[in-house]
Amino acid sequence: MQTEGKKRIWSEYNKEIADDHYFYVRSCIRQSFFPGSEQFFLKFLRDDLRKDVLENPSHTTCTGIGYHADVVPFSTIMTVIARHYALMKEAGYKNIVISCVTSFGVYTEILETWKHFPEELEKTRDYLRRATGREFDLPLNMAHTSDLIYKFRNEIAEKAKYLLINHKTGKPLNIVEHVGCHYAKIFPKYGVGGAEFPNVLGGMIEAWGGKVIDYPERRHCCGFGFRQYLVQANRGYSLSNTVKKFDSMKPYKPDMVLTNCPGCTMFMDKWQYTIKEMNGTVYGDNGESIPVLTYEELAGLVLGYNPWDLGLQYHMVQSEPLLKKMGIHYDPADKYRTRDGRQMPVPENMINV
Amino acid sequence: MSNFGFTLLKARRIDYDANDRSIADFIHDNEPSFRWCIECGCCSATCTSGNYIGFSLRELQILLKRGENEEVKEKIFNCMLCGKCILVCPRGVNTRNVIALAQEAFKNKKQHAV
Amino acid sequence: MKNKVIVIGGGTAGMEVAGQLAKHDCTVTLLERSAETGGHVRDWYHLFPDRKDSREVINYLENLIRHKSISLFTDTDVNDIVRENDFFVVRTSDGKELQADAIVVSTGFDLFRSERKEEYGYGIYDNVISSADLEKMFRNDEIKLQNGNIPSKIGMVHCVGSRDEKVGNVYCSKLCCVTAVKQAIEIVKRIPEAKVFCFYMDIRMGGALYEELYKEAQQDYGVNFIRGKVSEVSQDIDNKLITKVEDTLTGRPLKIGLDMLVLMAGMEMAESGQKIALSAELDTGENRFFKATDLHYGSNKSNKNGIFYAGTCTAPMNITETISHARAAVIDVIDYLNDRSN
Amino acid sequence: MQFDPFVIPFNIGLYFILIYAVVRCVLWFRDLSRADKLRLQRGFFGRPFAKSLKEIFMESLIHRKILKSNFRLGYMHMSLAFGWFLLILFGTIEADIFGTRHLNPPYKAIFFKFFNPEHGRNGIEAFYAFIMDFLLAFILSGLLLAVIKRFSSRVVGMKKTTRLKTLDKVALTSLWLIFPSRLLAESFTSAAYDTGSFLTGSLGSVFASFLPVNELAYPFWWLYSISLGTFFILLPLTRYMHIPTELFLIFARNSGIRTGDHYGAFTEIQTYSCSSCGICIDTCQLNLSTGITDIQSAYLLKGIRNNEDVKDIANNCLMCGRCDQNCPVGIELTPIRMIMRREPETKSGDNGFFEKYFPSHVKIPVPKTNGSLVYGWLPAVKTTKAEVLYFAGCMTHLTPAIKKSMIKILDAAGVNYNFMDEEGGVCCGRPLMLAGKYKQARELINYNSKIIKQSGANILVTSCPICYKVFRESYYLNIDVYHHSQFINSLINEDVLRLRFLRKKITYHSPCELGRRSGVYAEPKEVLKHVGRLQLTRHEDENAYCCGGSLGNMHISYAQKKKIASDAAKDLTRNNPDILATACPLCKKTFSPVTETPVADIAEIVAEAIILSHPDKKNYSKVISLKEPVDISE
Repeated sequence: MQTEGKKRIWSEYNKEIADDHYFYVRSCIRQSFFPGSEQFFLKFLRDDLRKDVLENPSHTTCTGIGYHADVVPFSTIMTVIARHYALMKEAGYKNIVISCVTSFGVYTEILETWKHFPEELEKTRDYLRRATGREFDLPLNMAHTSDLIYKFRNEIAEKAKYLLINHKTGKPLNIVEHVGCHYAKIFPKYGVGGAEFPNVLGGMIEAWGGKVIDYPERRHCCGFGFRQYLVQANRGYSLSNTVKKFDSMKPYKPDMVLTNCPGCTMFMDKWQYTIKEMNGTVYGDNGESIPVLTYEELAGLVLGYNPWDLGLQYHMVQSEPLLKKMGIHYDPADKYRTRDGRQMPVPENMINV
Repeated sequence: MSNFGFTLLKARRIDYDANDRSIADFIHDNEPSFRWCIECGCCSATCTSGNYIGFSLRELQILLKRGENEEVKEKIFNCMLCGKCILVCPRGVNTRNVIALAQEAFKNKKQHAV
Repeated sequence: MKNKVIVIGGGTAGMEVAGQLAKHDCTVTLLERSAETGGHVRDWYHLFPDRKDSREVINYLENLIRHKSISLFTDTDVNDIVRENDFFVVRTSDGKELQADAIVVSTGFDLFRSERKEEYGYGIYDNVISSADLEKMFRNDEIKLQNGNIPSKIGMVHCVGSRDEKVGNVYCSKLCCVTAVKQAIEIVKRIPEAKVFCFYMDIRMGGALYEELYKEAQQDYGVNFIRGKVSEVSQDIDNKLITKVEDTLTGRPLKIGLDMLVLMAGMEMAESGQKIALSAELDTGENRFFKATDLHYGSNKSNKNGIFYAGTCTAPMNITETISHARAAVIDVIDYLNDRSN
Repeated sequence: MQFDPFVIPFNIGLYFILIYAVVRCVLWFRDLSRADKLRLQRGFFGRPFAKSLKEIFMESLIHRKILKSNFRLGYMHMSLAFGWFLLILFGTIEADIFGTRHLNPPYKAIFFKFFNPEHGRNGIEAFYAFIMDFLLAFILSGLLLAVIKRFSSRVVGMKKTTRLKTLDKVALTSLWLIFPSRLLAESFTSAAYDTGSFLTGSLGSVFASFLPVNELAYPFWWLYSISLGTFFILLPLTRYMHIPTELFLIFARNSGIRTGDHYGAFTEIQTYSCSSCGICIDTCQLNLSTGITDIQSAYLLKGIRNNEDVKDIANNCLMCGRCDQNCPVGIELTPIRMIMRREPETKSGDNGFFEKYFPSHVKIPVPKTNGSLVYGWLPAVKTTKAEVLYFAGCMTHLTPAIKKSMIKILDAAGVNYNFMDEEGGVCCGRPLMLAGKYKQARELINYNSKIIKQSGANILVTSCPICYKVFRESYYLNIDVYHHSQFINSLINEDVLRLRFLRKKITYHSPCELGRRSGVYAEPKEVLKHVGRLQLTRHEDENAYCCGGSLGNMHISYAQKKKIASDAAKDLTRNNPDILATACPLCKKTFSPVTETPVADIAEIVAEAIILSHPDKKNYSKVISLKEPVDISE
């Protein structure tokens, strides 16, 4: 592997990421399944980096899952996105930051559509005007939240309390980076490092001391696939793709998987449980499953946040093996305890405990 | 093992390195013209059996070359060995022998398995 | 007084034009950008379809331009071409101002930079090389992987940078197919136990003895042909190149681990030619190659009277065609000069 | 009683071989089918017996067929077989007349000179001795040829001679030693007693001038006896087994026993009747055109005898039947090969030394269709009624000119016919049979049979000789099967088809499956004589060359087929005909690319010559009776 070649490619995909004043749109899956991630992201940006981030509670889903499942028409989704731009305009913001990769893909697709087919933009303005009476402007800068963490990765590294290094052996952790398909595969120019050798997560991992694993099915889909998953009978397709991916990474003995797409996090996390239940296969070393973390969670760990505040206990694959390797101190008793000290019910069927 | 109402599907893709190409090798060792095929499909177009059933030597020979033997092992016996394909092959492949050897190889394999 | 002609580009076409013009009583100035004449042929080991050593062609061309009426300037780039009354002035990078009655542009082609097909990982994976790299290995007589081992499974990817909208080249470079077959044979000749796989979209064997070479590769060298364009390449833990392609003839995706992957780089209009096109306002076609006035009977003529084309600056060509095209250019130049003096 | 210990080896050998031959014959007889046993019994007491005796005399002793095809080779075989036979015959008479008493044991005749050294001095005795010397000289001249053939086969006019195994070599050496040792023994004895005729007497005198002939005679009598004994004992293990077996074969064949598709005693008898003379190698086009010399029938039979795996040999053959035609022993080589292509039930393997005398062979059953069907996916049969059914055949669909011509001919003759495979039919089954796949073939035969039966036709016409052969022989149908050349001939004879003369020189290539394999030679030629000037070639009828495109051979390459085809085409077009006519779509396809001469099927030529709108055209209405097809075994 010649890193020089990769650097050359990364230099060709230099994405401009705004420095401040972000209009933030949430992800359906991320806020539901990994709520700590978005919590951390907002807190980190506002409190640690002192950035201005606005979140308008009246913003909605982007309807991307419905769109990709063929139940939401394109004109509808364009209008929904236009409304978010309108909310941004009304608040006086010009830089949009999107938490979900599916949404990010939808936003880029629509922006490109409007660029190549201006009549669609005009139509959408008309739809939005008629539906809500709102007007909107195109954003000045559009970024995925992982772009922001990538942008501030060195700041995080400077403040790091823990590095992605096995504190016992001193060796860097083997980390699989999985970039969501819709992040850059549709329009490589919108992704940090392009589509073939993206650097958005790899950059974080390397900045925080870890080692990126380049395995054969690195580019493969996590298995979500929208309609393959939504119909129960078709879930085998989704699962089989995940199996292919994990089979391919297994020989490298990864210590964790880092993803930037909430859907990928969910599927790579939960399907590991499903596969184990179905045929007993586990993909990590020592008979353990591989923890799958969002970049916010990982950044939080590196900065020394309490893993339970980051919501790691809400994953299917538990992160204790990773925490031990990184040498992070945690209190198992706190795991399912609320802020005010109440004991929450403990889930059954957790893996890696 | 748990049942979630769906199953793990076998990958459709051809795993070239994992596949067993011994049958193709056997055919080639005994009939060198097996390699000359350029997949024009003339044999399949003229085929007497292919007139009635989805029998395509073009397809079967390439599946053998890829080691996808399972797909071939039954279909290959649909041939009537009439020999029209030999006459139309632009590359002079001895198609009848290819089929006969493939049939022989599958039979031998079955016998060894038993 | 002898007519003066400037030939821009000292590759096969330029050398042939210069040599033939000198024979026809012209004073020729041959300008070459690099330190040596010979162009791409110099980087090639054997030529298809007869596996002739490229040095024979170079020797022929070098003998041809060893002529008292030819002055050769190497390391000389052309900055611009200006028409002044009846003659042309060519200004070069080293500040020369050369006058000529006619100009032949033979700036040739650039080999497609394989790193532009990112998904193949040229320059990233250790053992993804280009067809030109392989020719060098042949010349040095060592086909080796980066770790020094001898490869035993080698893939040849056809149409890298050709017939591909995604890199902006919709045309067929037409020589890569036969080059791939020639190289595949050469590999098996040197490494008899090697298995070679050609991944192709179409096999285009239009030249004399090309098809015969194709059959020879199948018959005598056991070269495998898989119809499908390689979609992506990745590396596994043992440094094998995991290559994904659809085997379109079985209608199934195929995965194969290879030791080495050779990218059959296509031909593109030379950057130096594009520069000249801009400065001299020469027309270029959709494929960025120089656009001749007529495809059938004016393939050497440019939109500027007195400026002519020779060789692969107009379209992909093999050596035979390049030399023929160059000779045809000479006739057009002589016609032009005669008409002018009458 | 005259006796000497040296006769013991001879006696052991002789009685061994006599008993062995009887036992073997009994075993073979036991293995014959009931019907064949009956045939043999009937044959033994009937005319076939006399016929067999004549054939044995003509073929086994005189070697008439070999003499006809190759005089020198024939002479070699004749001198050894007939000469030896006469020597024994005259020797026995000699011993009977001139010996001490009548009805002597055989050794007395064989070693007569030893026991009667004084014999032959004068008068009738001297004349008799002269005959005996003459016979010995006759044999020795043949032996000399045999020795030369072994080292240089060209001398006897053969391109190839068969290769030998070790036991054969030992037997051959003992055979070679028999007559020279007799010559020397007799010469020495003659010299000692001053007897002997022109050969033994003269040679004896010469030896006596410088050798102690008295002492030398006795060892050579020993050598003579040992040679004979060894030869007899080894005989069952060698190709010389053909000598006694052939007698049995001739009786069996003349009694009407045929190979069929059954592997049994008769096949085995034929296998052992082969003398490995090598004529099949010399007639084989694989040898002549492509230099393949290890798969011919002699090797096939040798392989069967040695219980070797002969699958590759059996399959590498054009099945043209040229060797059958030329085999001097008349072995049904191609039918045997057809059987050997089928799956054997038991595996071949090595027999031990003693097992070799009574070898166990592989069993090759006649396959039956039972259980699951291979072609069960074929659609249900649908046919329309017609008087005549026309079946073009798979190959004919690749030569649309033949198909079109046949339609034109049938229409012009007003035949009420149904085109059975107009939309492409099911293969006739013969290609599968040729590949040894009888069971699968039977399925296709059953399928096509249903169609034919349902059509209610009385006549089946086919354009393809491959189909013709299988329709006629392997379909159990109550229907007349014609090749189109036969049918056209009958149409012409019935005057329902009027043709004009094309004024073209035509040579006719007789397709193997139609000619040699089915015995149809005359009709195609008669048809051609109606429309053009038929030129004869150097290889007519049963000597015709194969085009090389045969479906019988799956092993040879396209290039080899092409070589055979172009050699055959060259021979056929020697006289520069205007048309090279054939009667088989496969032959046409095979010849077309290799010759400048236009190649056409008989049907095409006839179609071109048709005079349409014949004023008083009789519509073809009744079923034409053709003469019985020729019995191909003759």
